[in-house]
Amino acid sequence: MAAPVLHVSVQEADFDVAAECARLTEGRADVGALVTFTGLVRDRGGDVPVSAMELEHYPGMTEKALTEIAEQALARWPLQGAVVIHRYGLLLPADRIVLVATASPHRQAAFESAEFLMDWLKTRAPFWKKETTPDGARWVDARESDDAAAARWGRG
Amino acid sequence: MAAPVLHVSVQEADFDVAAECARLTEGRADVGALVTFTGLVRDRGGDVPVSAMELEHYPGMTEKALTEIAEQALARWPLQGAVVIHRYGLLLPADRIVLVATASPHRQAAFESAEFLMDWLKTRAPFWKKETTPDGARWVDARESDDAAAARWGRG
Amino acid sequence: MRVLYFAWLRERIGAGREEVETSAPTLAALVEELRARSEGHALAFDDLSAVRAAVDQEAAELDAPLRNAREVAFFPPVTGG
Amino acid sequence: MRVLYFAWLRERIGAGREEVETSAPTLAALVEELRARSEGHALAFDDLSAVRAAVDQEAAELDAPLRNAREVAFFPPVTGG
Repeated sequence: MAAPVLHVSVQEADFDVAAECARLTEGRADVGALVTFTGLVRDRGGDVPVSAMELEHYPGMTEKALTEIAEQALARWPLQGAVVIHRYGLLLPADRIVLVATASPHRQAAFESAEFLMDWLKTRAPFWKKETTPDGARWVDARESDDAAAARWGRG
Repeated sequence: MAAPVLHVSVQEADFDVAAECARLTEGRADVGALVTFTGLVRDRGGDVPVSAMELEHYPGMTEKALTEIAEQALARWPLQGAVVIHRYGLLLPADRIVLVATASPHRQAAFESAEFLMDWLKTRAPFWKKETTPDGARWVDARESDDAAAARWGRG
Repeated sequence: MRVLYFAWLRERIGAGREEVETSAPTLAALVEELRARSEGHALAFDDLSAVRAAVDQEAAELDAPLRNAREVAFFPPVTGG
Repeated sequence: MRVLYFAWLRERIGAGREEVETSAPTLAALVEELRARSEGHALAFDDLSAVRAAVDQEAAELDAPLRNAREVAFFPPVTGG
């Protein structure tokens, strides 16, 4: 198997899911399973309407953290490639926030590694969300369920 | 929550993953998580080169089976929609075979239901694959691992 | 009754579809009648552990009753996805 | 040493970045020095259970040694994805 494709990006611009998938499958015929996860801005946070979301990150550390997370996935599963893209800046409801895509000969590895990437990204990548609500802006609290989800993969 | 989107198709033609995702997200801002699984024709079956794949199905029963499988997913997870598309006919290596896409407010439901759809589809949808190899054409054997994967979701 | 065959059952029998007059009470009894039709039929139903069935487009076990079924199908374990 | 603040720590302190002369041996000791800088700093570090840190862009516990760190960052638990 050729060296796996690894593409990580932290960007303000939107991304094109189809183009990112093509990175993993184009010019080869050995991929059997391609999984994507796209995270989107929701127009509610719990019961509160959300009109905008500001995503702050830690330039420098963010790229390193996402690359480490992607390399962990490539080390743990037989993947032909992984893409991790995370946006920052001002986003509106229905905007895309994050993309994870994984390619493998078999579906279980593609599914598991995509879930792993999202779980680790949620707990290890230095991003912070601030929601605009009718009562003003508020920082989103971290969720214990995200820590629990990440813990099932063990330590890296 | 509005009635969930349910789109099932059995077709010879290729599908457009981005357009199918748009079915689940367009015109709304309450989707937080969108998962897709794309199955592709591989150029090998085990150690044997595969130059083509013929997909036979059971017209009439196939559509019913896929619809039942999708309805099970909608009943078991809080989904805003699910898409299941399966091709038949003559396919070549790297061609898309199957698409499953699920949308939910939360990522766990989107991931789990997409895995469920694939596991059930693999064991319940009436499709049969015939591979063309250097030694001629051969029917692909069902895999016990697919039965085991489907069994973890219980009976429907 | 319409009987359908798929994949290698279709190839062994040499047809994807036939009309059958039967009063077989179960799928298993129907299989016994079909076996006698030709060498191809006998070969197709040689190993029943590799045969699955549907009655009126719903998956069914071989001991399932046939009642007033209009369409029965026989095929190998599915391999889609 | 460069000290960075993110999210509500940045807002409470009123700056995302400052240069700090310190010989603090650990992150916890550095936090004590920073607390004394202003009311904003004291408020930002009021509840350390809500504060996470990185040393030279690697996640670190508050009892981690600082050694020759060039960049330390403080921030709330992350909420990306």
